[in-house]
Amino acid sequence: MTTIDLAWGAGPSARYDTLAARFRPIFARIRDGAITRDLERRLPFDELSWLKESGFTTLRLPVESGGFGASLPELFALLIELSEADTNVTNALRSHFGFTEDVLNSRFAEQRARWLPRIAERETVGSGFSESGDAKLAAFSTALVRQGDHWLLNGRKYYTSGSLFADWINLGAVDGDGNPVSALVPTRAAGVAIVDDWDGFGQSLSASGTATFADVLLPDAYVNPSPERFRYATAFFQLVHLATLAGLGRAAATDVARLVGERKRVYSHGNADRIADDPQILQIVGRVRGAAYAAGAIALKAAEAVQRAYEARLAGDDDAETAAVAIADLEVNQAVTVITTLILEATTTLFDALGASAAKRGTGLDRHWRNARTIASHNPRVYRDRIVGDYAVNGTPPPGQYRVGQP
Amino acid sequence: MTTIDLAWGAGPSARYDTLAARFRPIFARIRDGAITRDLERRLPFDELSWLKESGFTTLRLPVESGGFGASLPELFALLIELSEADTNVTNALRSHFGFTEDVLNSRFAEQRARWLPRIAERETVGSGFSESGDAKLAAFSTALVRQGDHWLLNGRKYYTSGSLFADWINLGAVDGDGNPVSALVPTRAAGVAIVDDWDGFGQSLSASGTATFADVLLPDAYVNPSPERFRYATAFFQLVHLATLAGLGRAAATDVARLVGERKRVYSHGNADRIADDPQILQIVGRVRGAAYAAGAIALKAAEAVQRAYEARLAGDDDAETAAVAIADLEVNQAVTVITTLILEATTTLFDALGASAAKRGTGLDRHWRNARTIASHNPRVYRDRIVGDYAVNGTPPPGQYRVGQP
Amino acid sequence: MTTTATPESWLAEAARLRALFARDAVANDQTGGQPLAQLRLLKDSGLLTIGVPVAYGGGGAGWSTILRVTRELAKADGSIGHLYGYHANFLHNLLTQASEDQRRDWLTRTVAGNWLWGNSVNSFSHSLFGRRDGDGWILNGRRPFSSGTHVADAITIAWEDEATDARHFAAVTPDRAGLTILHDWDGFGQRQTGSGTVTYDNVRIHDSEVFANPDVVGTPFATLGPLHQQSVLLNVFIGQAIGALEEAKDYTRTKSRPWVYSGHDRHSDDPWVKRVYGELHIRLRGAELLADSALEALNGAWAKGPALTATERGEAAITVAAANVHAGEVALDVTQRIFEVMGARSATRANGFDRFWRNVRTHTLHNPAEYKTRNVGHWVLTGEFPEPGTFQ
Amino acid sequence: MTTTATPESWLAEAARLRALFARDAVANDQTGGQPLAQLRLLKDSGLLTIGVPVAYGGGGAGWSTILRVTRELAKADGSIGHLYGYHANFLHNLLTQASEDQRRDWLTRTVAGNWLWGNSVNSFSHSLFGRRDGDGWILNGRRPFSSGTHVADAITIAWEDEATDARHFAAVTPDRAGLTILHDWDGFGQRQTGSGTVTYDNVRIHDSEVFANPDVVGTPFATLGPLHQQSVLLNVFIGQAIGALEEAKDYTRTKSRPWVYSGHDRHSDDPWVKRVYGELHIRLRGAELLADSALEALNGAWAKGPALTATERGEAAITVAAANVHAGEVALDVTQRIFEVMGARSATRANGFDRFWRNVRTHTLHNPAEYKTRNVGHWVLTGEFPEPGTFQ
Repeated sequence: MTTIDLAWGAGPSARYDTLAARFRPIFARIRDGAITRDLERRLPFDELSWLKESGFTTLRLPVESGGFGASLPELFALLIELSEADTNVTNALRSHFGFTEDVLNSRFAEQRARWLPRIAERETVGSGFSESGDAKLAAFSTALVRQGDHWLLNGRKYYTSGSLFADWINLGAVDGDGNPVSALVPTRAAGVAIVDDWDGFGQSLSASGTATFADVLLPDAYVNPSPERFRYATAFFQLVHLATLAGLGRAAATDVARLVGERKRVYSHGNADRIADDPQILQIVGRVRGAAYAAGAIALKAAEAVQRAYEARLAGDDDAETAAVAIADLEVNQAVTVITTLILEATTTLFDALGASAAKRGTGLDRHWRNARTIASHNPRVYRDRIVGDYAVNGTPPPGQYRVGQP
Repeated sequence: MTTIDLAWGAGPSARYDTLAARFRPIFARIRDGAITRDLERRLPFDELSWLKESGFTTLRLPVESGGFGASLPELFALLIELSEADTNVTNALRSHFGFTEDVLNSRFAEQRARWLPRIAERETVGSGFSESGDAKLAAFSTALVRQGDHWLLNGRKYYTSGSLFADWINLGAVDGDGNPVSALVPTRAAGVAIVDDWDGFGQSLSASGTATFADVLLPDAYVNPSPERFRYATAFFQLVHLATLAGLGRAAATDVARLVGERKRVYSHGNADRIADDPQILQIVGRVRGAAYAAGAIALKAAEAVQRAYEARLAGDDDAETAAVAIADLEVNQAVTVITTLILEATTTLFDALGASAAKRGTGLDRHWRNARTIASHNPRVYRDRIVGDYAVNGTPPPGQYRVGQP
Repeated sequence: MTTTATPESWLAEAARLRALFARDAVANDQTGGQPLAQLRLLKDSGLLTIGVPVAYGGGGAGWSTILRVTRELAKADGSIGHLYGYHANFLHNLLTQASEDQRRDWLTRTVAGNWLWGNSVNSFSHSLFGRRDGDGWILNGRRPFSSGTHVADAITIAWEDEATDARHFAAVTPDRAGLTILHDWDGFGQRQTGSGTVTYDNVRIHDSEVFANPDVVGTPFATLGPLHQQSVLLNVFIGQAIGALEEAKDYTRTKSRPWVYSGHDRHSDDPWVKRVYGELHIRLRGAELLADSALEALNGAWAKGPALTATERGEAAITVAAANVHAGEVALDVTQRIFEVMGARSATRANGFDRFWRNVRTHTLHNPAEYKTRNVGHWVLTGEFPEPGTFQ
Repeated sequence: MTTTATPESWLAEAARLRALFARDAVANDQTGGQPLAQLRLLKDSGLLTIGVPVAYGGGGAGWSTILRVTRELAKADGSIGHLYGYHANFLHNLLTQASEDQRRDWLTRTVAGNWLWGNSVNSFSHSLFGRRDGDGWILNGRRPFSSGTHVADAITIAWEDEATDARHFAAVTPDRAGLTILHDWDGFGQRQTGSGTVTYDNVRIHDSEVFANPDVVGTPFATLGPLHQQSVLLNVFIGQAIGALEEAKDYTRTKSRPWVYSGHDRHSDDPWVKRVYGELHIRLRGAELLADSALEALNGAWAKGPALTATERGEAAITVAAANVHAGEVALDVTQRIFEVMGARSATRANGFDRFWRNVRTHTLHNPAEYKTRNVGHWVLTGEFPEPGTFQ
């Protein structure tokens, strides 16, 4: 079934369904185990390996580099579908896709030449920018210091999303002079230890644990030529969250529709003989579905703006790129409140169409809210609105672009 | 300024801005007078004539028929922009664009041959299907009876949106045998009288008044060969309302941002020296803007589904057409609640960013809510959700398609 | 004058007036201007003087009763509720701010003349200044949002000292030389409140006319005025919301047509229509109870007199602010959502149901809910009360 | 046992317990099962018997006091609030449905043993049937959602007559032969309520054990049980919401970090954070007042005794339904939105703040708010009260 058949709307390109067809059987398998994994707190190692094998992690690479040449709208549409199966998996790949953008955007030919093949060979990258949770702009205490012809890494990183599944950690640090520097660290290098101590009540299987680095030796080749990240990074990383919420909304809508259809118990004071015919119940189901539909439409519209920022980079006009990045940031920020509110409400109100047995852990229905709430907490609405308002009233561009560690 | 520059997102096609550039100066002129027209209750005759002259009413006609070959997403994107200028004008053209779809979809070559040139010559069509307001499925009391080689029309129609501006009224009636029949009636024919008695507190300038027909003579050529309308009519007419709301939201967002920027009075207990720097105020502005952005994105996504229904018709596969029409209906229905709720809230909460003088009639700010509320009342949310829920739970297709007078 | 001077009789009288005012509310909303017929009925009812203490010949009604009357009148007509409530706000200010002589003078004349009071004190405009001149002041400038001045028998005015920016209050009758009421209010709601501009061209005020009550200067008691004013607003919001829901209910029961696919012959049998009415009633009920709690808080603070402490004043301020914010929010929600359950044909000017939203939306702008909400949150987080001042 | 038997002392005792229960609430949510330590404290406090009439050795507390205790306990721990409230619901049912002999028997034993009652009466499952056998019944089948049976000293049970489908109630102790408590409750919220399955394998009930109170059969008074049960739920909702807001407030003040661009050193100085706390407080306050009004409505209806009219019962039912719906809605809103103002690091299992939403969401499912809202709207539109029955 395509997204068109399911009334979720068309994908972002004519070839989208052909591209998606390759991955949908995997998404379906991932979805089958989602409730059990959540209940048993089992990390999706197998699921990530299926995706790697399928080439999913190479989506954005040009065909000539061994990828699929997916546009950003195509990528985000696929992330919506993946999130419908399991939002944890999307989160685990967020940094990988971000690093891929770093490489695709890099001005340094040797950087592209070094990493595009590794990505093409299905190697993946986890995150290593957070040291203290919310305070993303804090100076790094992790040190990457030159020592002879190598570098020596020491420090600790939290919320290293996806790192347990990944071959590399893309990490921010300070060099011997206190300047920012970033590097790729092999997760299996001596001195690297990653523990799954991420304790979120949602997104608990995204392997966002703590990584410690004790005298890890890195060659020059692993150190990035610039600590700058791709310029639409803020918009990109936020949009991954929004796509995740949109997919989660579709899963919630599908679940509630199925469960209402399966309900047998009839309330003596209901409005119809069958619950599945009760207009009040159907209205709730419709509202949840409408929320999911809207979230997808908005996220994909914002994805077009991010694509324009990428294309502006390729075109090489710096002013146009600056403008396109700002607009991408604004469009994504404009999308945050509506999508977040819709999905948080949908994952709460869907229960109003169901009975007491919907509270059994085995149904896994609360995970939608827990996941949505956790994602939303990492992307707070009110501040996005303020940024948009400041632009609308004062013309102030969105803050904090291009800074290391920003997302 | 394009919609991209304004952070409303890209239009639906690569050529969209080129197409829109022709009409945007007219939209700007229409917008300039919108508050005054609303206050003085002055019908937009001039404004409609500017649009006719520009060819706006021929948008959907193929280039070879004298139009612009606009796709439905292009049409709806332009209707959003027009609605940002004045929602009344959009409403006045709703029936015209609907009739254009009738002609484009017609299986009867002579029908296409007869009306495409008239539309190309900038003739326009108003609505004549409602007889009793809400009860759209009531049997028509308007009679169109064969008399010799002519037809004789007698009856009365309410809510004839746009008819005062139009050359024709597209009207439903019953023939001598009580069967449904529809015809085009020249607004200037003897026996036709149209009064602007539409008394809505919003959309008051859409010329949705009462038309009476007393022994109006019509030739065969004005009677439609079938009373059936184009099959995606329900979705299409609803989507015009949604596009109108989306445009209205943009206007509201732009107004509130401008007025906050102009505010001089400072509250002693505000959060900043200037109101335009107060984060609480900026958050409200941002939220309004996010609502408008989301509404546009959702409406344009649903427009793609309507386009697919149209293309399925052209392709001639009846089953595929039936499926595409149902999906279009569902996607539009899924969009109704979110868009309506967002815009009703935005047009109410925008005032929280402003002071007491925002209540002066001269600012025209209340018209956004009055217009939105009136449109929303013609397109009630709860029933759309029920239709969607019935599909999601039971697989029930949307009801009441293709019936005369349905929209 | 009412003969049986009890809160119940006054409320019954207000209910009687409400029914009368409902007849012309739609027409009056459309014309704007002065509600002269309604004002005559209001005067005849005796309700204008119930708030004057018995010692000055009035009814001695408590604030909660006066504000319930305000709420009742506002159910039919937001402008009348507003005029009545602000009339009472004058009483409140006079009783707290004026000397005993001033109180006696104005209140006995108010009762004798059965006066309606307006005000010209808008605190934001900073556009009316006085300079000292002998044993008085010369005022020049203008005041916008001078509610009720278009029909008032007497007016509270306020100006800033051009030298010190200190604020002073006095009362005058509208025939005071140099004072001109422009009748220029043209809001999209509250259309008969006459909240227009008053201009002052060398208006002379004698020192004896300037309100001065040495007993309460600097006390928390002297800062109860804004709480009373906020209470007027919130009761107008609640009254309008109740009125809107009742008119909508009648319309739905008698005029709405069922949705074509609803499967019901009557619109009011549709479970979703019931559901919406249930939800609106429930929310409104919660807001009403919060409004009632604010009435008690205001009465309680007033009863303490000049002994009122800053903490007691602060607690009352939080309760009033909470009730005010909630009443405004719920009233906007109710006055907007009624259309959802009345159907397309309800949205006409002739029905005039939109006046409820327009009135509430206009009136809530006199009352920045955002900052009030923030103040409540500041108290939640810190235990600190808002600094007494305009709107808080 | 408490020595000073007043509502104030009971509420003070509940507040003391609340503080103790808060310490383990997160851990108990994670483990589920039986709150044995808390149950011991609850028994020691004497609060289990305050609802028993003085004549039977109890405290004679009114329903509003018992439900306020429920609310207080629920602030810390939704499961304990639930268990306590349903324990009181047993008292309510016994006092209305049972004969004087049955009341005396069970209530004196309850006081003597300081018992906690559970129930196995779920009315929807239609899965436990009794057949006549001599001077009694033989029960076979099962009951899901048998709250409190995992820790109860005695249990109210209900079955349908397999011949007539008539419903009968009785009380038993858990050692009754053939009765098995499966301990299989695994909800995502209210994790220690033990709302699992009880199976019945030829359980014998003597006719003398079947509740029968000829004085009230067929009266509106006999149908107050659902209103009490709905009141238990709504006070658990309100209690959980208050507890969530207070825990969130403490977290925001002590642990939250400011948004990077907020311009403030402390998160709690951010006007938007204040604004959200203000809004949540205001909404919760309205819901609390509505909940209080429902307590009064229930007390008032109860005070009428068997003389209670159908109209009086109906009016109480509408008030309770309104309070219940609103409490659930506001509690879901508060327990969800607190995260908005606590920040990303608050969303961990160790903090356990999500238990509030999970508890409220679980508990509101026992209580279809949609139909209750519809019932209120039906009354708004028609003046007709809901037919007495489960949930209404």
